[in-house]
Amino acid sequence: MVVNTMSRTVVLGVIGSDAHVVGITILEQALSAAGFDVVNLGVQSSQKEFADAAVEHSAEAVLVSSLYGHAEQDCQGFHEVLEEANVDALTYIGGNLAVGQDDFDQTRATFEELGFDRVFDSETDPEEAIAALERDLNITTTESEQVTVTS
Amino acid sequence: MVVNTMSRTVVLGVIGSDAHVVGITILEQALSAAGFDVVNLGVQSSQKEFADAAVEHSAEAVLVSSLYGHAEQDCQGFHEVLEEANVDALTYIGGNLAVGQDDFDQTRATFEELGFDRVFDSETDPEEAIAALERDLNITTTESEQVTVTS
Amino acid sequence: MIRDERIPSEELRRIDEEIRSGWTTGGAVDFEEAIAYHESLPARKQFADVLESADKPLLQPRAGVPRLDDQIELLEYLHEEGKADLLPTTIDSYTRDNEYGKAEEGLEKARKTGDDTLNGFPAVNHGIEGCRELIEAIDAPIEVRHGTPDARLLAAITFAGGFQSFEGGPISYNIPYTKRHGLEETIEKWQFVDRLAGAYTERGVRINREPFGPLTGTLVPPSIAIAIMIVEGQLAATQGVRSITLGYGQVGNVVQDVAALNALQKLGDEYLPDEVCVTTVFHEWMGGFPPDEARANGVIGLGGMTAAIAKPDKVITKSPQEFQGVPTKEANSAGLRTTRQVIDMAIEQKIDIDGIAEEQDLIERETRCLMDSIFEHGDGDIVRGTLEAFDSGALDVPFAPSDSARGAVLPARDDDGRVRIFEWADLEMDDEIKEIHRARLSQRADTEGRDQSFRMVADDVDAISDGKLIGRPQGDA
Amino acid sequence: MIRDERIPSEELRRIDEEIRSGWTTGGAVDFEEAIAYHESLPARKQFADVLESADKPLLQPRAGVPRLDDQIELLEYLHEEGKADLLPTTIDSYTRDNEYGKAEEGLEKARKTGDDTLNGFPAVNHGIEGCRELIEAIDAPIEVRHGTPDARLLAAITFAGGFQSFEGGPISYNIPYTKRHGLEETIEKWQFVDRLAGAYTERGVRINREPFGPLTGTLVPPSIAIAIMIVEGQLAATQGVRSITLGYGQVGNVVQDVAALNALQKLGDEYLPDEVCVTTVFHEWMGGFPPDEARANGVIGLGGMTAAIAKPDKVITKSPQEFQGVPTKEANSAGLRTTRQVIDMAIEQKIDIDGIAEEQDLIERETRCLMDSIFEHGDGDIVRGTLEAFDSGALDVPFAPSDSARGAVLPARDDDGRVRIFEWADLEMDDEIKEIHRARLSQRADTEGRDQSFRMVADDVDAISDGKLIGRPQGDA
Ligand code: B12
Ligand code: B12
Repeated sequence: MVVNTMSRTVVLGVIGSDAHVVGITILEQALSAAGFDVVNLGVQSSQKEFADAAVEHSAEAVLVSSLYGHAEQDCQGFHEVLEEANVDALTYIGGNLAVGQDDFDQTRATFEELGFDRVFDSETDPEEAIAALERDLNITTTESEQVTVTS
Repeated sequence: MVVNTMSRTVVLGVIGSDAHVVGITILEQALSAAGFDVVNLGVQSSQKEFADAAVEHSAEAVLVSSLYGHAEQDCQGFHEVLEEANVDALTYIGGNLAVGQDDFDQTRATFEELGFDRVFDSETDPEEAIAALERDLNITTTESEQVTVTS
Repeated sequence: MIRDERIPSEELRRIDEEIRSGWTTGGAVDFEEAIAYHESLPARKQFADVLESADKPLLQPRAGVPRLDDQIELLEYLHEEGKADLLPTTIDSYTRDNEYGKAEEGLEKARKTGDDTLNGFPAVNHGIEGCRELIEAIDAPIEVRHGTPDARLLAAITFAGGFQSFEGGPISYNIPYTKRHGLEETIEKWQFVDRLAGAYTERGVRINREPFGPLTGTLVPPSIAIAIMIVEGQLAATQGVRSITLGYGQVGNVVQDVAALNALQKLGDEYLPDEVCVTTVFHEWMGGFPPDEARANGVIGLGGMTAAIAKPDKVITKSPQEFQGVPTKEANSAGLRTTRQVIDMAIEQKIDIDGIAEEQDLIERETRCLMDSIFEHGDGDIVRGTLEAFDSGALDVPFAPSDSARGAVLPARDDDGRVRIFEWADLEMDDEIKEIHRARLSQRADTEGRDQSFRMVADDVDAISDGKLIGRPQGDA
Repeated sequence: MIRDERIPSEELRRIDEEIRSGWTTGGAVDFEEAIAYHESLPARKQFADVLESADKPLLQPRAGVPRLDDQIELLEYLHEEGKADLLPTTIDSYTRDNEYGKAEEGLEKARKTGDDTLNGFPAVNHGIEGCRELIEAIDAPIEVRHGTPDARLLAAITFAGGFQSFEGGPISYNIPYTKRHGLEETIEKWQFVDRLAGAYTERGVRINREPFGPLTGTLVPPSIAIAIMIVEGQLAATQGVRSITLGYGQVGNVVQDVAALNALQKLGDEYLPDEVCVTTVFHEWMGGFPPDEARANGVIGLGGMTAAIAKPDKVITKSPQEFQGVPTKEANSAGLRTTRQVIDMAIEQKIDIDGIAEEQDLIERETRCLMDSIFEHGDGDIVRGTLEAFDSGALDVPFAPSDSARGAVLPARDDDGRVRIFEWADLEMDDEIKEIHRARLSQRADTEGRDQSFRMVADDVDAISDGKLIGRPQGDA
């Protein structure tokens, strides 16, 4: 992979019938401020909508959010759909991924098995997601470019 | 034992170096209202003070209170002291009998082993203690006599 | 195009029949028999009467599990251990999407495995019999809580099943809950729900209706919430509903919350027809909770305190596990008891806080602006007006995921922690009022030595979960 | 007979030597070396400075276990997980009784078995070295909390050991804590403690002294507590103490609590010499707690809310396990965090409640009556006056177990939940004020349709643990 400081498009959305929009609103804003081009699909997006958007915008990462407790069902077969569409992007998932009072390590394992590159809990700050993206996409940020959302 | 509706003297006090007085103040008042003659030794009373008072007033029951968590140490040998003084009264203990967050069943067993006839936790209402005394002392209360502390 | 008019009887019957054919359990509904059933219920299960005659705020949690026996056990627990006065039955997500087939699968799986494969109680699948078993088992009134855009079959079955209170409304269960349902569509569907409740009401069975006041739960300015409550109350009243509980979600500033609840009751009484008995429900903080049960208890404590001062008719409690996920029944009860303790310790105290009247006045003025705008947009018809006002952005809800609302208005807290409007977009409002908000927010910006920006909004969204009310810049920023 | 006079230097030295010979660890105290040690401590461990310069209420829990390493671990936990700003070291009961031999046995047993055989940290037995290890391990100021009538050796060792704050006083650690210690005796002993603190103060090491405001923790009328705080503050000031934190225990009525804290600060500033820096500490409810952690969290929530409004310099928190026994460190931290969340959410809000000024005025008038009476009883000498006033019953504390106080005065709540005096006994008070109390209590009796009686007092004692503020008659009584 080559160092890439230019166009970095990510697709962001809430999967399934989940309508919790606040988290992705905050994420979108933080990602944009950090220099990403964000394609925000909004809430209640289907697997296919994620795949189509990733293809259309040649996204480097697909960021899935889920809060309402049905993430596991909603993501069954997601990576197969992406593969069929020839999407070769990083996949992250984050939010409140299990129903009830669960242990996060177990949750993380479940979603890694489903194919996600990284799994984030709902205590995740946008900054952490951005740092992970920059690491995974091998993005070097020069001093002058550095935009943090606290600024 | 014969049915006894007359003079019913009980000795009441807080044992050891414990100074929690509110509980026995409430108990004294409730016991008096229920018709008992109460000898209130107050806080920080020694085993000997309990025994002496029981003898002096021919008490039918000795009521020990402890809140501060040292009841077990403070009651070691208490029943021997009573026996030596020829006190043949019922013995109750109540309050917050263990240090820390304990299981009450275990606490009850500990104090029964020490010789107490009944062991009460700190959720005990005065009414319960009175009911137990009346049962154990075989006191029949006629309708007209019945004095409850709620009146 | 639909208007705010009562559905005629034949039309009601037609839709009712059509709707009930949507799932096997629909066939069992018999209106006359259902009336008789409601009449047979003891006074302590008559929702509207219990709520309206209470002399202090009644507490109600949220709770729903797929299996009937589990739901009975859960509600019994919340009633006995949590001392809930009113009980809920929260419906699962498939039912909300009208996917009764998927709900059936989930229910069967739940029955087989014992796992909670659905996130609520699929009342349609349980049918009238199941509902009634629940109603009979629990010694308190029970409300249906859901989030369903098209709740017609759910209403038909739960009303016949003995439930006497039904949450939601065409705006409040659309805008915050779904992306693609058109507002005209949901208004039409909820007109049926309300008409059905009205039909029961006419026969003496007053079904209580409760528009969902918190909306997106996230820094919703009181006047926006109140205007929507009035609209939904009016729509329900038109269809014959006579017991309406208007809702409001805590924003965390005590003065603003008390003022808002006062305004909600006052404007509700004023705008809604005299025949309607208007009550209010206060939702403990509906936004993001702290990821720590001890801190969550602090949030709940502040909610209880606010309720003790404002004295709404009902309080919907949160649990200390709100952040994490669906709470255990123990945590749910704990939230109830913490709230109860605070309310009972504070409610007999005379606590008159300065500035409530002024804040209430501001909220009322704002609400009237919005209501005037709605009436103007609709040429006097509130349905038309609501549709047009949302369309033009004159009416809007912050953080609305729905395509039917702009979601362009943005709130932020002022220096005192009251929710003001930072980005008005096209929201209809007197310039004078806008100036008040602007001044309050610029005071905060001054205090913090930073410009007003989306960053401030984002900080406020996170503030309570981070342990503060106002999202001040942290550290050396 | 003793008077309110500074102990002369030679006398201080004489007693100090005598006292330090009472237990082996006493020998190691070297005043000059101790001063140097205190000077070496970083600013963030200088108790008085940290407390006096804070811009919001600092939180402090209660905690003490016998072994040093356990105590370090416990305080670290409360600091890190509970986010306590100030830390305590609570001393065991044997040490309070000056039974250092028994404490030694307990400590040895604790070291061998790992059990907590003592209910606190035996600082005298740990000696200077042990104390300093604790001071060095913890990155925050630490106060000694105890309940010791004769705390002279404890003071000598803990001051030299690096502690810079010391709770208690001759009245507040006598009347509520012990039956047989004479008041004259404890005053004399605390004059030494204060003189020692004064000696450090003169050398630039300001030992903070904190009279124990809650007294018996049970419905203590604010003016009685404040008068005793002023007396103890004055006694400490006379001996050269310059940092004094006056205490007050929550009664649960927000208006009365805020008024009392205001009055405490105002009268403290007024009565105590100008050289003294007076701060205040608010103790969350010190009476009987509900036997239920969820409800206890409600009590704690109300405490936090009150603190957010009154803004004392320090808050001593309770844990949800207060009813049951000494709390686990997790529960102790939880109490801290619940309190912190409520305070931080509410403190930036402007919450001005009506009637605080009037209540404060009443409290001030009452306190002045008591202070006047003390000065009169002592012909201008506050020590003599205090002794005579307690003796005559002109000064009294409800539920006092001590033989030195009548314990004849009885409090009861009025219809608003404020603590009034039901039985005055010989308490010195203007008739006009008595009339105000009488009227308020008879209003309550009317509301309840029953006579004022001890039963009302007993009901009030139990009320908060039973889930209410006011002990109204229950059921069909
Ligand atoms: C506000 C809220 C609502 C609002 C939502 C309004 C809206 N449209 O957005 C309303 C009231 C409508 C609502 C409805 C429901 N809700 Co809700 N809701 C919440 C609440 C209180 C806050 C969520 C929030 O906005 N947080 C603030 C934002 C900024 O944080 P966030 O969403 O967590 O996002 C951050 C991180 O998670 C992370 N993140 C999120 N996604 C991703 C993705 C990636 C890739 C990465 C890196 C990071 C990341 O970064 C974000 C920014 O910091 C939470 C509980 C809580 N957290 O306190 C419950 C909660 C999420 N809701 C819950 C439930 C059950 C529901 C309902 C089903 C309830 C019901 N029975 O009616 C419905 C579902 C409706 C639907 N179809 O989706 C549950 C989920 C249970 C579970 N997972 O086990 C929760 C946890 C409450 C609870 N304890 O029961 N809810
Ligand atoms: C008020 C109080 C104080 C006041 C006491 C004032 C006074 N002189 O009375 C003050 C602040 C001075 C105090 C001091 C201390 N206290 Co304290 N105190 C309390 C508190 C908050 C309430 C007690 C009370 O008055 N309850 C109200 C009365 C009406 O109820 P009650 O006492 O429980 O009595 C009822 C029942 O228990 C029962 N009952 C009691 N005795 C008996 C006997 C019989 C035979 C029967 C049938 C029934 C019965 O009937 C009573 C009437 O309903 C409790 C915690 C709680 N319960 O919430 C802690 C508590 C009892 N205290 C405790 C401690 C540790 C102390 C100190 C050692 C603290 C310290 N480190 O400084 C000192 C000890 C001083 C001493 N020498 O005794 C601990 C005890 C720990 C344990 N058992 O494990 C408790 C539980 C607090 C805690 N969680 O840490 N305390």
